[in-house]
Amino acid sequence: MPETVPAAGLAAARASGRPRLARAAPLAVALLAAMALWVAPLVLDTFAVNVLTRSMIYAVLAVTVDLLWGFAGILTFGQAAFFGIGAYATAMLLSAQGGAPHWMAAAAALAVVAPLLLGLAVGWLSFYHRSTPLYASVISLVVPIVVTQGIYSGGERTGSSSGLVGFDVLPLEIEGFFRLAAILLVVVTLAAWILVRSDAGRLLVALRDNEARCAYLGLNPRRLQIGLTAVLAGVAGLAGFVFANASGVVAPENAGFLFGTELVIWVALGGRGTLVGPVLGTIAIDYLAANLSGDLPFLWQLLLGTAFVAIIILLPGGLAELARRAVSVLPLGRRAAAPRLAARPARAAPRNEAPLLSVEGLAKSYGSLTVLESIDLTVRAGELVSLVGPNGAGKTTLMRCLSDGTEPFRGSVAVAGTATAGLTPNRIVALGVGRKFQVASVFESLSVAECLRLARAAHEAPSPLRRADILGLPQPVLDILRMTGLDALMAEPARLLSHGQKQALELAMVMALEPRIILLDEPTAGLTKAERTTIGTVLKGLAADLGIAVVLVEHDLDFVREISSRIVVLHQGRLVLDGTVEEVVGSALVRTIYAGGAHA
Amino acid sequence: MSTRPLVGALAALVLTASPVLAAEKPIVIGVPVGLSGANSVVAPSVVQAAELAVEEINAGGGVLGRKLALEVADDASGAAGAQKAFDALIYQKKVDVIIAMETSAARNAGLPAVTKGRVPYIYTSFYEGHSCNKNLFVNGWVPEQQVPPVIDAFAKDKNAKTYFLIGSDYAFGRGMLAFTRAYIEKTGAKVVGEEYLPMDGSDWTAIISKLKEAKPDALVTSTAGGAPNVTLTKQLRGAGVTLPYANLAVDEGTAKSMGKDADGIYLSASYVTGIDSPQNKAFLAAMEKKFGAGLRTPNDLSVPEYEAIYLYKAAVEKAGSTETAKVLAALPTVTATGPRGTIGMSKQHHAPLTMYLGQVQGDGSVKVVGTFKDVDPGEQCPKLD
Amino acid sequence: MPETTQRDGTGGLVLDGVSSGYGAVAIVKGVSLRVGPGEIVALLGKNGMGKTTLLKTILGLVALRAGSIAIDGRSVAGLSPARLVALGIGYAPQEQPLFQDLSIRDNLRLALASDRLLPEALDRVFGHFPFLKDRLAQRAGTLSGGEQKMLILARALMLRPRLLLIDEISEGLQPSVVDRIAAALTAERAASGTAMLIVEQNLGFALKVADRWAALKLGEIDDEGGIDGTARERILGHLSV
Amino acid sequence: MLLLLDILTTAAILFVVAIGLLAVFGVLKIINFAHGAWLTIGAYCAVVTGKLGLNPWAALPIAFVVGAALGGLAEYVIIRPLYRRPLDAILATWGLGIVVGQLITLAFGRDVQLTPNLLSGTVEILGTGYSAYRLVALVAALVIGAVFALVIERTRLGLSARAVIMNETLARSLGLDTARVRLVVFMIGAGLAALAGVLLTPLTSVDPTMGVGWLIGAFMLVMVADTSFLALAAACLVFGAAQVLVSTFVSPVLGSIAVAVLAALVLRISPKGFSRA
Repeated sequence: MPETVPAAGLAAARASGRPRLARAAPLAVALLAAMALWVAPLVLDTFAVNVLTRSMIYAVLAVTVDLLWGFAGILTFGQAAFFGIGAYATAMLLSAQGGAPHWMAAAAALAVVAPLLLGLAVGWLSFYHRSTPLYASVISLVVPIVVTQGIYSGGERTGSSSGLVGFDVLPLEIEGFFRLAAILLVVVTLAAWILVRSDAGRLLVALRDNEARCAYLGLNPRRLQIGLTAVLAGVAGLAGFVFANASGVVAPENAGFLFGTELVIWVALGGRGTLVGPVLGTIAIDYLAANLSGDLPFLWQLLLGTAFVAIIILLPGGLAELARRAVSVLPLGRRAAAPRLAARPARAAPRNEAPLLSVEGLAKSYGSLTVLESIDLTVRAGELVSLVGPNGAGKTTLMRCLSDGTEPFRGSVAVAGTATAGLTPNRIVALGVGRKFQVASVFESLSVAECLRLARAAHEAPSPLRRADILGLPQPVLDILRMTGLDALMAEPARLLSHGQKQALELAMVMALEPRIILLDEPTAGLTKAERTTIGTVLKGLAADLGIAVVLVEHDLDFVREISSRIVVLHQGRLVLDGTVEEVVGSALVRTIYAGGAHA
Repeated sequence: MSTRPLVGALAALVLTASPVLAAEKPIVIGVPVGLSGANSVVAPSVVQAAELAVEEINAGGGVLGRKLALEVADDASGAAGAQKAFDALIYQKKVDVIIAMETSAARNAGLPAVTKGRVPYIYTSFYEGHSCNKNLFVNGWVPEQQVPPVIDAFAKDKNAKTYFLIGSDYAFGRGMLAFTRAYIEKTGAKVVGEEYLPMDGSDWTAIISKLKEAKPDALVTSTAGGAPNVTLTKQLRGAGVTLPYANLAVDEGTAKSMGKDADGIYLSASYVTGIDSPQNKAFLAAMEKKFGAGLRTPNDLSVPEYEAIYLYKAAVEKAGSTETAKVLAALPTVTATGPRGTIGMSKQHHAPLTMYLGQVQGDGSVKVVGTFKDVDPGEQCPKLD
Repeated sequence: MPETTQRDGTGGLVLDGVSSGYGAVAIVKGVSLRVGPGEIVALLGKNGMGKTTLLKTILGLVALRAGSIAIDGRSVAGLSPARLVALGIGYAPQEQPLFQDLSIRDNLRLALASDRLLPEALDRVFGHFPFLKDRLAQRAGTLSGGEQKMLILARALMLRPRLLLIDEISEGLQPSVVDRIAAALTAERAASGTAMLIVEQNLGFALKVADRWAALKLGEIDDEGGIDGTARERILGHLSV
Repeated sequence: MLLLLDILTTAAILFVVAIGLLAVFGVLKIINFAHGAWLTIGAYCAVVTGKLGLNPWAALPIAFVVGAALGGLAEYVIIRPLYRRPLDAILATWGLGIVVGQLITLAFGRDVQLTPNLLSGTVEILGTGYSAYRLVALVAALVIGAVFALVIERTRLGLSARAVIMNETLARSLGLDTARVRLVVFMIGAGLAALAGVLLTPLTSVDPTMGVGWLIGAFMLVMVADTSFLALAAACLVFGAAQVLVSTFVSPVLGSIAVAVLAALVLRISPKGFSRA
């Protein structure tokens, strides 16, 4: 049974009133939207029904672009290609086989599976350890170009430039297709909405904010990004299936790069990262285009282009941002309540005397510049080892080599007997290593509670459907939160925390991983005296009570002296001293190094 | 769904109850064209031709006592734009007929709307052929009509035995050259190379080098209209290619924008401005008079638009109504006489046409070097007859 | 001699309550400090105490959050680094201080706004560091650690600054090189009356060149004084483990 | 031999088209998706030059000046605010490209424009006539490359630009006005794009959308070259060769997407220097 922590009682009490209502809100809105759209064909004229049918299908794509770009930070031009593949798969299969129900079902399945598989391949190509967001965008540019070329070269099968027409479609009237598109849009938007509001959905934002932190929380950013790309490719394909049926024709431009950029433009104008903005933006712009572009074809493009540039520069949040600003004047923007904190029983860490971390002959150089040379170091459970040394001694580089096995280095690093060479950070985290960075690395857009929940994601998979109202954390984490006062700030966005609070939050996140070793890079930099004392107490407690091995890089030698069980001195890439606090403090060598005289 | 019968009933009521009012309501012709995008170069000339036809017919008393009215819409030269344009014309402007020159993609994209909305559609562009729909009629040429005059002329005048074919990789390019190859091989000559570049490709280097290596007797190209055509021709001339050269995609206007690069190119068309007939001269004079300095040179895409409106007039008059079923029944049986001669869409919804073999002159004008009477479009849509 | 050499409290560099930092982090907190014309002040303190940030704040690389900065009586808060350098501030940074792939000559050239003054300025710095003369075409990255430090200083001296900001120039150097650098600084001061603020952890070097010292701890001036008999022990207290 | 010439001249044309983009990317670390629009602007400068009856070659300096001036305006209004948002800069410059394209359309119409001939005819090489203009393009690439290298290596501006590329913080702390360097480099990049537009006129049709087709290829080349001018030359040779060889021996259709696909794969295997964006 999770035990409720008294300190969290206040937040819990504040939270209890709203959540049920809040959780029902998306469903209610969706239901209303669905009902409104169901009766809409009765009042709209045929032209509007027809145009809006397509606009709504495009809006489905806008939702997928928004999830990728607005939430996960992956600027993509490639959704058009997946859409096109879905539409062509449908059209080609139905052209060849006719529209019997089982072939229709097969077409729908194919329209999802084919883009999904391509999405996997594209994801694999786009995301790898140390890939950049720009590279993913580059790939997303190439995909539609290649797909379109494939369609042009497909001859009779794809209809080349003329597209395919005259295949059997679902036996629906214009109004029926309108409703089908409406249902698809409502369902996809609702699902996206539920996802982004759920605990798992915060992962997307976390990926955008700080991919490295995700990896150092033991999550595999690459797998998440590939998975997201593939699933949303499938959704785009499904939209393609509906499009092919509703319009009865597919053309190469449906899969093209220009359409891909148009989607991005719609999402940007509507307001990225808001879901509703892109949906309404897409429908509004596409509908307007249908009405206006015939009368002023070039002017329309000119206006759209100008508006797009202006929005990107002046209003990156799009029109939704404007709306939000207007609404925020009203007292509506209440922040979501924070979950109740609960203690999770800590995993019993077997204490033994075998070294948790052993480094042998570690050396690293950048070109001809040697940064680290023949470092030997052993750290056992319960030890608190401080790495000191002047700037440029190689301390941070050493930390990096310890926590990322893909760093090119010579020598060996083993965590609890497992060599880490070649392992990506998330796999080293799985071995029980937690790393805290020099500059507090948290998820700026997320709340404190959300940051902590993601830190637990490797232990307890977050729900993709809902927000849990209990946040279970190991006792040491709760202690850190209480000591630093973060427990009263659970609903606060991390970006609003003070520097010291961010440092504490990051430490709490690292501890939530239940690591056996923690690596801390200057945990006290920029903290106040009181904050330093708190962090020092916490660290000492972790080492003494829980047997966690702590390795920290630190400049504040007072602090080091106070908390360390051992001090290791690095100078010009070499380990020059490894001893007790007394030995190091009394060392003449260290005195010279710090007074600037020593030479390697 | 439940509203349509009601609207239909109301419409019927209005029609029967007030015949006078109905008679005054104009017959609306929808013209979806590429005002923007690739076709925007020719679109204005198409619209002008349509405007002249409507003006002339209205001046002569209209059709069945009703005036004609035009509704022009931009199809952005592509499928997505065409869907919007057709929807707007059929459902919003309630047009009685669609008469337009469009890209193949736009035509195909419009067909479902035409079928669902039950309006006749006269397609006035030349194209790669074999587009069949009971609502669709075509009065432009197809490969079967355009290609033989050129190949026959090359075989006869240039003694060409080997050919090299270059095209843009799209339906028209591939369709034209597939037929060309078959026709060449049927005449006993040989195709020594057939190469394609994507529609938006701009570097023909490798293909031109292959062409020079193959040393054919003649060259036939069929690119996308406008830009790719100009690009290819510029690069061909730059590389010093002086073979007998037939360009299946060039029109007089494009030839002009190529400057002296176009000199000597052969083209085959159902219309060139130089046709020596009273109808053509009257047409050109009327265009000149109506549009003056703003006149876009009439061409093989705009003249069929002009004639198609007369064909529609004839069909409506024969059917005695604008009702779609009756008009569709009448369309294959009527003819109209225009700048290209007397034309009817009597063969599987397509039209036998008189084709002209032209050669571009140094000043950009086209000289007619051969005339081929009533060339048959061949088997386009056997199921429709 | 520079125009404003009165030691009446308005010349040189005057910091009053200077605060700055990055993002949410305050690094420098209310520092007041004066470096008179022709004066050399050593700023000491352990790593992470805000010394470098203070220099960057003076140079406009880090935004001033509170307080004022005046040079020769003129407030320079909010000026861009380009303007400040044009006013005669030379800077010898500690982190990534050289364009490793550029030649020595190009590194030196970049200190001047125009090549017109290059020959004269080169001659001047060759006076301090003659070894540079024959190696102008060499890539800066190929110099030894000590030579690189001398190049950094030479570059800062190129525009004959009236105020020189130097960040840990003696770090990791052999005593002989430290001496050469110290000699260059004092010679420049004697020749041009340059005011200098030198950030240091090398006590011997600081004592040798500076007139006064100040110790920075957690972004605040913790202690300051003149170079006298007690200086050594007091400073060591701020530097050691 | 013919093949070799094709490869060299193709690489030369790619180089001419991409060099302006590289300059901007190197110094501003921003990808200018309006590059294609500036090619178009340059080509229309040639059109106007022709209409004014000037010597066709006069279009080169005119285009450079017009392109640079408009580039300066664009940098000031659009690029500068987005300097710290590189992905948004891609989008904004793409939008700018749309706007420029539409403005050109409104001014000149959508038609293909007739441009004066810079040079026609062929040169006899090993028994076959080879396009004289392609050889001119090769020379132009060499000249532009040489001038570019000279500016980069020998001038004050080049030194400043290199300093900003290598270490912008240090450049700033030495008193370099980095904002001005960025502005000037963007103007030069835009000017070079316009210049390339003129040089393309004998090879391609001149119409409002002509630049788009060249953009992606140039973009991919610059991605591969990162910020190095020599790497760009090498990339143009390698991918130009790939394009010609695939077009010649496999299919021109595949050849036309060879640059984009191969560049993407190369980047996947070796993303060297790519991280800076």
